[in-house]
Amino acid sequence: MAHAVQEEKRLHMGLPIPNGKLAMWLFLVTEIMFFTALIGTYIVLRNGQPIPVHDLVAGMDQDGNGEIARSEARGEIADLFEHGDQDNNGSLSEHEVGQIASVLSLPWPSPHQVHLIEWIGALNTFVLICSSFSVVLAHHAITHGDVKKTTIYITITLALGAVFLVVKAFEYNSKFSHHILPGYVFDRLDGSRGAQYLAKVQAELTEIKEHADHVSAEAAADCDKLLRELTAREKEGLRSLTPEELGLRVNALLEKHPDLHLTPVIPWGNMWASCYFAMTGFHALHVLGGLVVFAIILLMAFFGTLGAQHAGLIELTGLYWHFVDIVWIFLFPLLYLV
Amino acid sequence: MSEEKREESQEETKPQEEEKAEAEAHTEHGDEKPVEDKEAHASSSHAEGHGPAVGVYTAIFAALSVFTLLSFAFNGAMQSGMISAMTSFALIMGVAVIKACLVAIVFMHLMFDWKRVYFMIIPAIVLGLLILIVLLPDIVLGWKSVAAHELTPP
Amino acid sequence: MSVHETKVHEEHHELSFIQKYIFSQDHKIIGIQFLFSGLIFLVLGGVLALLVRLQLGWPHADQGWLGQILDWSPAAGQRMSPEQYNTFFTMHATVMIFFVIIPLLTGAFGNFTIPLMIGAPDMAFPKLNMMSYWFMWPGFIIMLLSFSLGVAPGGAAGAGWTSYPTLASIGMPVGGGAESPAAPNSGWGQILWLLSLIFVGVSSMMGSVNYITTIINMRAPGMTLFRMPLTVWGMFITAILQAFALPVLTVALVLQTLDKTISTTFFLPPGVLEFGNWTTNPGGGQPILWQHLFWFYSHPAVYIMILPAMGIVSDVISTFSRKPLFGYRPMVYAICGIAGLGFIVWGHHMFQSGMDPRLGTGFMIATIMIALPSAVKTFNWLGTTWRGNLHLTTAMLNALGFVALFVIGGLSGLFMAATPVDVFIHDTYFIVAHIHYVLFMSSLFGIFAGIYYWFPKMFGRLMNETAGKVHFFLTFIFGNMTFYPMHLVGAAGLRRRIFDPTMTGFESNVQFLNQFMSVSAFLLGAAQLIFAVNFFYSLFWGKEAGRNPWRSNTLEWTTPSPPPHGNFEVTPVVYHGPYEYSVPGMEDDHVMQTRKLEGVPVGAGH
Amino acid sequence: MNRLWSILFGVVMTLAVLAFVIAPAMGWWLPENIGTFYGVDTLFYVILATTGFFFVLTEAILVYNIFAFTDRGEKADYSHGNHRLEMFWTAVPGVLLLLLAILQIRTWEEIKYQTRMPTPDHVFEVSARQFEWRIRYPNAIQLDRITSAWQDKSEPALARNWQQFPHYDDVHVVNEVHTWKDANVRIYLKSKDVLHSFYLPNLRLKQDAVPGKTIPVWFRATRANTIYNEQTREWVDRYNYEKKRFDSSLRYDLACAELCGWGHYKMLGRLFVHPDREDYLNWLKSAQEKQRQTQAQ
Repeated sequence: MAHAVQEEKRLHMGLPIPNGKLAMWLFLVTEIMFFTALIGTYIVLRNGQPIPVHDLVAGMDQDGNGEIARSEARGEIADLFEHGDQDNNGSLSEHEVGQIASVLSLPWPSPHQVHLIEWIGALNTFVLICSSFSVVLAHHAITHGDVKKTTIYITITLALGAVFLVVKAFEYNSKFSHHILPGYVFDRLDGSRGAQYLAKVQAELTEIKEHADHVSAEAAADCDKLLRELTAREKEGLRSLTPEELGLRVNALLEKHPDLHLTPVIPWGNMWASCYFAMTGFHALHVLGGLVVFAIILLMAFFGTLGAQHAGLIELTGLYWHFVDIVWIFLFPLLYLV
Repeated sequence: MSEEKREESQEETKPQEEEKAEAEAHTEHGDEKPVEDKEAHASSSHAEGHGPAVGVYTAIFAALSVFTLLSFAFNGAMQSGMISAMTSFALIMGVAVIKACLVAIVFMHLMFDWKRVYFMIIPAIVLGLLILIVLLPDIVLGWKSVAAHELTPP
Repeated sequence: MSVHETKVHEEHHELSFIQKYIFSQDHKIIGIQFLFSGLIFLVLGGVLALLVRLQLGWPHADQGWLGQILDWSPAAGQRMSPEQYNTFFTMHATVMIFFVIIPLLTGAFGNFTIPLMIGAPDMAFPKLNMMSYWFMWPGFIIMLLSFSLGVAPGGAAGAGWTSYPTLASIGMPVGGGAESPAAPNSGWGQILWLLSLIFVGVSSMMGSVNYITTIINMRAPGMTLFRMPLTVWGMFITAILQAFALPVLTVALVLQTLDKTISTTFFLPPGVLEFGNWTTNPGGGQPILWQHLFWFYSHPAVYIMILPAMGIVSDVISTFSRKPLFGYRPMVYAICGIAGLGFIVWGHHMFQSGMDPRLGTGFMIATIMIALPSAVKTFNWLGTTWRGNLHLTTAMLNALGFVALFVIGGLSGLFMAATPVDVFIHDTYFIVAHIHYVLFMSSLFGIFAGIYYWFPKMFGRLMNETAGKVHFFLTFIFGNMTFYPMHLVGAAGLRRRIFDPTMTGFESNVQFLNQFMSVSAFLLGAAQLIFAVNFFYSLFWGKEAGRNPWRSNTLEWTTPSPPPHGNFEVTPVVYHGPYEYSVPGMEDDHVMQTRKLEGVPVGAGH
Repeated sequence: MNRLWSILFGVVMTLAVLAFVIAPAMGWWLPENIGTFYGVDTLFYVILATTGFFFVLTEAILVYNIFAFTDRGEKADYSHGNHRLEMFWTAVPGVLLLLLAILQIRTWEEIKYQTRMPTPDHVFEVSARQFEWRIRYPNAIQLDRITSAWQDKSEPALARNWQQFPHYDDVHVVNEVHTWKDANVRIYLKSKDVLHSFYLPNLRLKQDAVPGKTIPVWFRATRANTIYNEQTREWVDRYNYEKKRFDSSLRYDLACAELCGWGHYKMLGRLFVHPDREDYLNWLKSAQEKQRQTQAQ
């Protein structure tokens, strides 16, 4: 890492600290600023979201082309929340409506809504803590000249880092499969977005109907019912489901059967997905970078060139790795818990 | 090639002289002492030689694990309504700060290197907080006040 | 490690041409590489500026042959289109700031002078140094590519160098291509602009980590912090500014890139935006957030573009006044003060942006106070020339030009800093005048001073003094003729970044001045040819310089010109500060830093 | 003679001062101020005087130094500085700058603080888009309701409601800002697409319009320039009531000051200041009539 010219024994001014370590700390300082800006962006954007439930319903565009339509919709939804939708044959119980309403009225998606599972985050935290521990042990070993032990600890670190990334990959995959991606999340259903949502859910319900064997019988029945309601109404000339109503129904369905591949309505979901992928993505890139360095060290060990003279290298790599760990220590609670 | 050699040979013959010159140069302006690289190595390997034993590392590791569980537990308590969201937020972030400090102080050897790198870390933390504080009125509070109007029922 | 490194050292003497001059790890070569690429882009930036001036001076004229060359439609009278005009001023600013001033000041002079002036054989990390230069090139190439219509169909970025969302950041929804509904040239052009700046940012970050490490840890024996020349101080503080501020810009650039490519919504406000028949998806972000992140870097960047020049000028003035720098320590504290305050004043770019006005008050007070260290520096420069023995070489003239014009730039800054006055002059030509007095008239005169001063050390030959003085004379006069009237048109309310300045009553009043400034700008551009000729002529046929043509004190002048690889034959030992000129009782009027003074009480700042 | 270089510096700097002296006479100067933000002008002149003094001082010393100390033929004075002098020229500008900063605060608050804005007599919404200003006026009855409900500077729910939800009989006008003399105007400034900046040079007013945000802006115009033209049956600006004739300098432009795309330069409007409320309401009525006719078609 540190290809310093001036490693000869020579008088010079400055701090009693090798150039490499000084530069590594400087690099970490720039990284602190980088992640501060990133996490700061997340914090302010998240806390800046003002919009409770009626905005999902009523939209918040201010040109107000349809004041009347809006207040009508608002009234309907208020009814829905207060009494349940009577002509829905009770598919949405009052309790459920209350629950969904309370979730929707959060100014930010709850982890639950965006399929984040707290214990997986905690597991990943633990994995990174373990890897921090093993890398510090590797450094300890190499300062005592124990190359073999060092190799073992570095291997463990590499493996733990890989585990972290694999877990992350599974998490990302679940986001992909539920379309919780920036630009894909339906977080408001006014205007053309509502029509898009209706079409999309209809297609998804049809898909589930065609492959009913992939889901539980109960879920298939619920989906079928919703699909029939959606299509029957059009034919029978009844008032069709508004996108907002459909959104609530789909969310309720997902509440019941989390494995269904339906597109939920997530207020502020786009913003959430943007922040989530930017922060965890950059963190994962840093993890990947660390793994590359560990792999290089292992290659050196493999070819027998690793020795006590590389204590500095391992210390610097360790510093970087601990920093990556610290970033995750903050990301975990910010994304999964609070 | 020749220059290199010359430099080296002069280096070899000069050190004593230089050191003396050094010392003199510094009696006039003793605000900073020159450092020999040997010393630099010695002092940084100081961390390694007499650094924390494996036991200390293990203890910190255990503490980190416990703290992770703790923040998990606070979250659970919040969800079951035992503590308010604000309290749990404060507790969880407090735990995160403690964890980060433990990692930085022990694993990153700040307990030895702090006096050599503090001048970089403190400004970074101050500036980081500064961004947040300045953004708050503008983006968080600013929005909320506008939103309050928008949310007033007609 | 040490054994290995010594080997590398020796190998250097059998390097091939490519290793020696192209992928060089020698800080001096890298500095010269930065110098050349900076000067090349200076030409590009200058041409863009002249195109902008052409349009502003004669907005309705047929551009004739120029229009034919640039393929402007004959139907429109062979005039540039408003989109092209936007591209030109955007690219002018981007090129000048990111590819000219910053690389010249920190890249060229930083690389060349830091190790030489602190008595180090090279930078702390030569490979990193090389990478920092070669990381500029993807940036250069991407930016140049964006001019090609084949790559960026809408043309290069045209949303201003500040790239404010939502004009710059709006992209089509997923799968809609890269075209932007907000502005034709904020499609691919803008994406390339963002990528290019990310590369330049990474390059600067590498450079600054290297500079800080080198300055902290590689000083020669006896070179205490308060014996460093002010050039090194300027570079040191600049590097610190970069290290702390650049990551924030990088985040902003990355977030905007994501906004444009994968439909994230960091800078897209809640509520639907309408562009003709097309509407955006709802967002949840904040356009003003970009401005905060952007200016958190870009305000310190203003100091990044002036502090090194201040350092260079301090050295040059002290040398050619044959007099110790007046108030060395206050000068250093002033630099630190500027840097410290520089981090808490970014909001003054946002007084009218819809930012909370209460923040405006706080930012205003900090901003006005930052004039104080600048004033202290000016007074100290005057104090240095006071009762000196001035030698008006070209370098000195440029340095004095810097002082004279920095005063104008500094004082006009107060108008913008004052929030109520800013309400009127914000986004007018007054600010354009201010930035050009600080960045063109000051930084560029600082750069010229540095080039004339270190040219002999870089290439072993002196530049022609007569040609240099003619160049200075013309640049000084035409520069002022170009930029000074901008204060007046700004006071009259002329908006910046407009394609046609004759559309409103208050603006068409000053059209005469617009033409006057345009003519002056062309003359100013032409005067630079003298510099180019002088530069290349002296490179090959200039007078041999010898080690210390200016009889300066600092360490770089103890080495041969140009210095060999490894810089110093013997590690220098430093006995006193860099500005011991005209020491009483000594025959010579300069005392090299490596020379011990017997029986004479000397000391910087005492 | 190297010291002759001082002439170059001296002449250029003298011309620089002269430029500011002759500029007002040539009309290259602040446009006429017809608003109540006199503070902007006053502070401009205060800063101009302060900076002018320091400009002359420093440049004069510089020119003198170049003239007097070039190639002196004797050794320079050996001095590393003067502690007391440093203290002096740090403290004095420091205090001056601080005073200058404090001087600004009141005017800034007057212009921008929402809590300091006076109770309005006139309310309308400006919605910027590429590349025009769309202005929505409440009709006479609404205006009356909104302004009479406005007490003690606190914004009534009625006004908030009106700015959020357009009323069916609002009057929509493009690029024409109408107000009357001495009316306190409250504008709700919005943007539908990108950043714009609402810039009225004659009122010393500038405020960015930010998409997704509603920003309150206020001003009061103190000079009327609009009259009803009997022949064309239109209201026209540039009328000088004191001299009873048309005067092109009474054209008050509204411009966009923040880059908003290719048409930024032509995103312009006009400010029409009617002599009194009655005249304004007449205009409003005629505009409403015109709007009804076009809607009917």
